[in-house]
Amino acid sequence: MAEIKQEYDGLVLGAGIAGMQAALDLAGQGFDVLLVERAPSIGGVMVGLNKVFPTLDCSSCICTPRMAEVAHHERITLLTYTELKHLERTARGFSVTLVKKPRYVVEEDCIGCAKCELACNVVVPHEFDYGLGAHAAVYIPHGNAIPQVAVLDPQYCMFDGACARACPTDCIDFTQQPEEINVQAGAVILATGLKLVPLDVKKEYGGGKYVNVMNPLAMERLQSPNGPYGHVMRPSDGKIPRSIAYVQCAGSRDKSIGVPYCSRICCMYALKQGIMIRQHLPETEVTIYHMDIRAFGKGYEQFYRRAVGEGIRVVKAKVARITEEPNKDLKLRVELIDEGGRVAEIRHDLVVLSQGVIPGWKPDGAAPVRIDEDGFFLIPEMAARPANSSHEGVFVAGVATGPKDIPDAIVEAGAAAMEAAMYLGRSQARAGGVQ
Amino acid sequence: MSEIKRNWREDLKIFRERMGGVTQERKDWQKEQRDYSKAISGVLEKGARTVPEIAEASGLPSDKILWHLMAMKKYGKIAEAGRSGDYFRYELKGGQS
Amino acid sequence: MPDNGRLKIGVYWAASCGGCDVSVFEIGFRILDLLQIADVVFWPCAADFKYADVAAYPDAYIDVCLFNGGIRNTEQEEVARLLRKKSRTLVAYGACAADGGIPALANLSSREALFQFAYHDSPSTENPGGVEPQVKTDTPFGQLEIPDFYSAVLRLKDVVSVDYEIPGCPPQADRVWEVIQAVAGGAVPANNGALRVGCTLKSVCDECPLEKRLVKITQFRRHHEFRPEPGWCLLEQGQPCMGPATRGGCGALCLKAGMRCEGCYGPPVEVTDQGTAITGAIGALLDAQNEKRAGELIGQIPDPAGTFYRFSMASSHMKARR
Amino acid sequence: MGMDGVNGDGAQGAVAGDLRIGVFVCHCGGNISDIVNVETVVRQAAELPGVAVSTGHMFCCSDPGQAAIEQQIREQRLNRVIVAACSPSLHELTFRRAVARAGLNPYLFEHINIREHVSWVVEDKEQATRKAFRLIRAAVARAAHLAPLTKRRIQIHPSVLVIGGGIAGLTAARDLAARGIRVTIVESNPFLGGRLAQLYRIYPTGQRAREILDPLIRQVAADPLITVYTNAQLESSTGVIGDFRTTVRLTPRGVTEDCPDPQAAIDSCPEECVDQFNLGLSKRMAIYKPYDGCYPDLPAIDWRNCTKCGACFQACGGRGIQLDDQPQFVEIQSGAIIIAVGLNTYGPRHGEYGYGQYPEVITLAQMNRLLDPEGPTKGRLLVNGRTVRSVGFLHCVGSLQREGIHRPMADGKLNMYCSRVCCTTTMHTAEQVRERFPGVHVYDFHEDIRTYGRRHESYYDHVCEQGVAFIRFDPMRPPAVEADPKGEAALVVRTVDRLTAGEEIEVPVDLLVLATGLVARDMTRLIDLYRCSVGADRFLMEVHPKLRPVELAASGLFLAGSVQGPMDIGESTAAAAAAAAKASALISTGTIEMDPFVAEVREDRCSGCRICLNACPFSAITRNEEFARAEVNPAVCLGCGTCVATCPCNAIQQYGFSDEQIKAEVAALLAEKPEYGPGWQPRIVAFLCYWCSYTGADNAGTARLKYPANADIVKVMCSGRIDPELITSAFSWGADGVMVLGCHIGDCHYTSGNHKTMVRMPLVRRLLAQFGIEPERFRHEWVSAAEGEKFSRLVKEMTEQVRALGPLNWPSHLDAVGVGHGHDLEPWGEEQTCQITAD
Repeated sequence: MAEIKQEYDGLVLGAGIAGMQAALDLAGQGFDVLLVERAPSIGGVMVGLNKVFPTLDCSSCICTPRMAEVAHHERITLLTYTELKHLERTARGFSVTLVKKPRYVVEEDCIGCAKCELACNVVVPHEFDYGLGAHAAVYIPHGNAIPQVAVLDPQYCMFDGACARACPTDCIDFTQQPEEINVQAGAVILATGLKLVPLDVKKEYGGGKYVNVMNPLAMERLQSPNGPYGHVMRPSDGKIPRSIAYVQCAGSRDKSIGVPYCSRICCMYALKQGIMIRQHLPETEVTIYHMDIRAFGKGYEQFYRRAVGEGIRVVKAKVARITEEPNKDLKLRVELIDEGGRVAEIRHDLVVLSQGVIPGWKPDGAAPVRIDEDGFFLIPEMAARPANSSHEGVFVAGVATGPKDIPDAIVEAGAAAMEAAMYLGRSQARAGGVQ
Repeated sequence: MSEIKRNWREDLKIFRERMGGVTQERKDWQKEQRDYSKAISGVLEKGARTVPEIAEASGLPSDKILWHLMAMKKYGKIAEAGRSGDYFRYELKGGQS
Repeated sequence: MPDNGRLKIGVYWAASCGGCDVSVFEIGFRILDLLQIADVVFWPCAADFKYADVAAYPDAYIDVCLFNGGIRNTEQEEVARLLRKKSRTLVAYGACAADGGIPALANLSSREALFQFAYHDSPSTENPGGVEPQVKTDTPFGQLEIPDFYSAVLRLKDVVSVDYEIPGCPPQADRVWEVIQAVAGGAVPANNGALRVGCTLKSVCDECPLEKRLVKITQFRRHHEFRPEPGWCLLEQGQPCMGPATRGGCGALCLKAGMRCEGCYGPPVEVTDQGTAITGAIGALLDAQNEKRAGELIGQIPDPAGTFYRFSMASSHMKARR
Repeated sequence: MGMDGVNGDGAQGAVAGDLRIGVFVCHCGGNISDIVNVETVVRQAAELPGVAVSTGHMFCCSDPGQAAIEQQIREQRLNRVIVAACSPSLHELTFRRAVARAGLNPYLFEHINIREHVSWVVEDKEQATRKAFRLIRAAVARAAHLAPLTKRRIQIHPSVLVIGGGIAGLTAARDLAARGIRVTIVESNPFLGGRLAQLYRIYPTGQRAREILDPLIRQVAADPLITVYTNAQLESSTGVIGDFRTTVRLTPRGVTEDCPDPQAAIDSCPEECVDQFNLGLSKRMAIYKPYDGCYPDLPAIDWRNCTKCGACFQACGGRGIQLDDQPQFVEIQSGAIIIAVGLNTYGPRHGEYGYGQYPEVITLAQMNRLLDPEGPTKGRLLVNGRTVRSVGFLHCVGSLQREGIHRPMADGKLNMYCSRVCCTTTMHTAEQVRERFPGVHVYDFHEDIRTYGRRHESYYDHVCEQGVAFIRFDPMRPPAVEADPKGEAALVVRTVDRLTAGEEIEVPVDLLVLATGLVARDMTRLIDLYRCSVGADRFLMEVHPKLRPVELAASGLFLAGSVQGPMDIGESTAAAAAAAAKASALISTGTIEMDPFVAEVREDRCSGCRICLNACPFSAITRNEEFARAEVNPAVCLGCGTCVATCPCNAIQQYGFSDEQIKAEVAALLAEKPEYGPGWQPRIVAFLCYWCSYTGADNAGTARLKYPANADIVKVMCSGRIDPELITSAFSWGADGVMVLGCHIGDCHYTSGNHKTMVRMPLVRRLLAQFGIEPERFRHEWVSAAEGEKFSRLVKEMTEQVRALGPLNWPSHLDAVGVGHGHDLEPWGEEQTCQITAD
């Protein structure tokens, strides 16, 4: 862990692609930035993706250089495994209270060798792989993690000391406690990212009980070359799926569960995952049941047509219900809209629910920003100042202001950094500082 | 790099107390892990098998077999050994099969 | 042999076509000026000298020996060694001596394959006994010995040290005259570095008048397959022109006549391997956005090694087929 | 712009005096030393030529470890340092800094990876130790050719040129000025505001467009740091990042501030012409203001329609009207340029869905003008003077075009893309129609409804609730429009409704609004001036859609707003602010520092063949026509080295990755005489690009994927740097196999460096085949940063393949051919044997 100063120009909360970009764009303008991430590694959702649409570049190939840039930037201080406790305006900017969670590993001493991980006798579901893979109770978050530093999960620890015995640098520290860190920041950027609509609200799709109904980010991990299985297989029994269904708008455009909006990225990732599946498993059928295909971005429509050309079946339909067969296959009751609403029952090996996107973090009083009725941060001037929150000096970027794809998140992060820079310039000018 | 020598054995005792010791939950989890890895190793000693084959031979649910198998694969105890239809086969590493 | 103070000149013809010998005459009437100051002491093609005559000369007797052709057999190597000993300055004259030249294209076939074709398979061969030449053959008149055939064509500098090299197939007359003048004027001492003379430090492109339009190659075509647009770079038009990867000095003669450069002056000064040099360049020139297209375009070059190493096989990294 | 030389004091060669190399081998607390016998390696390294110090350390990266290195540099007067430890991505910078602290040029340091690439992946300890030593030996050989380098520093002129005075350009300018940066806006029209001025209400806030635009323009106009040129067209441009010089042609406005009564001038004009601002729905004079409150608030003369009759001149008493002014030219110097020229709307062709044929067919943009209370109908829904009782909206006109259905555009291409904003605009407009004219029926003909953005879906929901009828047509059978034969309505739209199982329906409408798409402006000028590239959709192409969405390939050029593709207002302002952030970062640092690994042309060797111009992904190479040779602009070069591999004369070299260095490295890897026999180990040289494949190999290491020790990695920045000559060199020096691994096509850190690899390697393969080298000995693959598994598999396969083939042993082949190791015989002067003797 780097030396934490008392004061920073900017605090960026969330080190996913938007937060990293905002930090870089702010630091690039000469401001000192504290970048805070609650997970043990930076990189957010993006570093766990396989490929990105519509270019099909490798996600980690383009994300990891950016992570390294953040880590090596002389004006950016990185604080991982840390959460925001409280944030409030003072005369001098913002007074910030952070809580650094115990890693039980001394960050600056750990050399990332994973000897502790290999020595540990307990395996635990890996959050990075959405539970499909495992890690030891003490582990390096993942191969591309930054920092490459181990973290111990005390929930599963058997207290046999195997890790401490194996550690060549004596960096396992069982005495660590949550640590409160107080800093001052001139401006704040919230880039707190996304979560998916929990499966249990979609009772008609099994409510999370069916093992072969999976979330799209988990599918992303399955497709990744460094994923939990190394192949696309279904979690119930390791079968290579021969027919995969994507159910779109599963938790989006659905007023009944409080997510009336479009989640914006699901059409494209379903098409992308479909293309990747068909490339690796040409005999596997991919069917996307959708309401509208929203291929609106640059090169997206072309990508959509390519996907159809590669044999992905795109069916305008409503999926009323999913039921699980004894062999864990899934039966979909489908209303085929383009066939005049004919109802059919269709069997698939594996179903991916294009679960809606919801905010990854809610301030709940920790930060003085207002939330809009859709749950995302309220933006008073959405057209003119899309990165300004309801609170002066607090800026927002990425999916925290609504679902969006990577380019839009990066662009908005730049905008948030620019707004923060202007704000800092003004407040420094007011304070008589040199700017 | 700091040069403090830690007395981790002492620290571990205190840590263990603070975390509530080896609870039943922890024990159960370790038992499950041990049972599964034993069952999987037992079946694979006879040769490479698919997940449903291991599940059938061991009488354990195939989704959990898969999970523990993948954990064992990650830490180098199991290797993939080709395919059989729509399933991959797995074998013990180190020539035990 | 009295030293009359005149320049002693030798010319020899090894594994080559003889064009280089002729090219010496291309200096035209200037040859008369040359004979004013020089004596020819060895030139089997032009005057009757025996090897024994040369062997009888004192060492370093020949001031300048122009050696053309590569080394394909034992005789040529022996003569090379002899001439090295008897010459103050030994010049590898022409593409074959310098880089192997056309004969070294045979390096893409093994000695066995060459014999198989030449003595058995070629349509014009009538050899019912299946006889192949032997180094030593017993005849009623005694044992007959012919030179042994090497498994590859070597450059002159692969067997003896060389002072200078004049590349070209053949070297360009003006360049030859410049070298002769320099030698006659005493400006060219023995160099021992196989230094290339009679050429420029740049490539043929430097002398080529054809226009570059910075367009990518969309198709490779051979000369007989289309009519190139005059005045426009032939490489850009899809002919595998070797100009970019060929030492300049010829004045881009072929290109001025509408023919692609075949690379006879050998690799440019900083380059050892002419074929990989042009491969690197072609990599940047093809209009291919995907691997399939790249493969198709590359497939249109019929004989890459023969095209890219037409004159410099013996100088290439690989030198000969395995 | 000024730039410091790449080399401190022009020192290109070696450090004066003898080589004194320090080799430091890290144990990494057992991570390395448990597998690699560090003592052996240290002892062997000590005997290599030039090595003055060879030592091991438990943790080289620790403070004491670094201190030990610094101490040795000082005490032993080391002039090259090699650290063999973990991946350079983790600690190369750490050690470079340590070397610099000890007073040595930080680029006289070489980092080698014996953890991720050796100890974590090789099981056999002896093999691992040998491999570690090979890598160190190669680094020592390479180190001899290292030269002191300094980072490039480029000075940045502290101002920005913004091209385009619409919402994006204005936003970017305002933001930059707020950061104290001087900005010049160049707008080609006589008035600021761009397309936003023509919009009425905008989603998702429902605000009047001018509520956003007017205050922004006022702010920009009042800012002393911002200079605005209207009626200004780009003329020419020179320079690069840090110092662009753009010449702008200022078309005379015809009216100056001195004009006593501009309105009288307008009123006096006899020349009526089509009002472009109202999209042809009304007329205006040849001297005009587009709307009240425009900026500048001064009329302009439309020269295409002005007859110079002098009426306005007389109306103003001859003051302030200049009918014969000549264009002026100004040169604008700037450190960066933001391009924000926006886009156009698709103009339907005559007869397309009845457009131009029936006055009742209009575009969505025209509809917006009609709804504006200040518009041509003062906000009334009138067409041809008739009140409208029903309105149809037809989506995707000029977007989502399909082959065989739609006619291509002038350039022969179809507009395949989605125009992104039209669905929500249509919903928003339909909502306004339903609210303001409750008696009017609204029909919506669509293929898909793409209300993707925040709050967009609620417009869709609202109009559904408001009773708008939705009809889903089949894109392969688009609707047909004709005059209503029954005369009940103005028009009838015939289509098939997929929502009602393909029923054929006829919908009578009084007004049909075509939701026309958005198209790129003519970019020819920008392409000429700034070498921008455009995509198949004709919009400007960012350098990387994910990583660098607001930057162009050439450094210092940024994109703001819809010049890049369709965007709504909020997206445009966000993109503008993001571009401003990039420009601000550039300007505020004053100088930028870049890695010194740039390419440089040797003038005396360059033949000016221009092939390298094709190779550079960043247009960093230009040809100096006077001297007929190429020049690399070090300010633009990003150091991929693709040109180096391209130059057929080897006249280009790259600092840090010269042919000399790489060849020394390869030769040293192969220097050991192989042991043939049962224990024979194939020797494989693997050339890897740093960004993807090298990281992929690291990834294999962190995942502890075991593979044979036979592939020795040679790192280059981009696979485009891998000169085919390196491959033949490796074979001729004894490699049994060669691997070339780069980023997948599309992933290249340098945009297209690997495209060159993609062409070269198959050609190399063909050459090798002709020399009798089995295809299994040469492998070219794409390996991404995440594909550690693939990397290890490839090495395994390659090793097995080559082992099965047996040794290649080209040096012995050359001996057999009779040319030894391909070099000359003994130097001249020594005894030469000769069989021919004098009689």
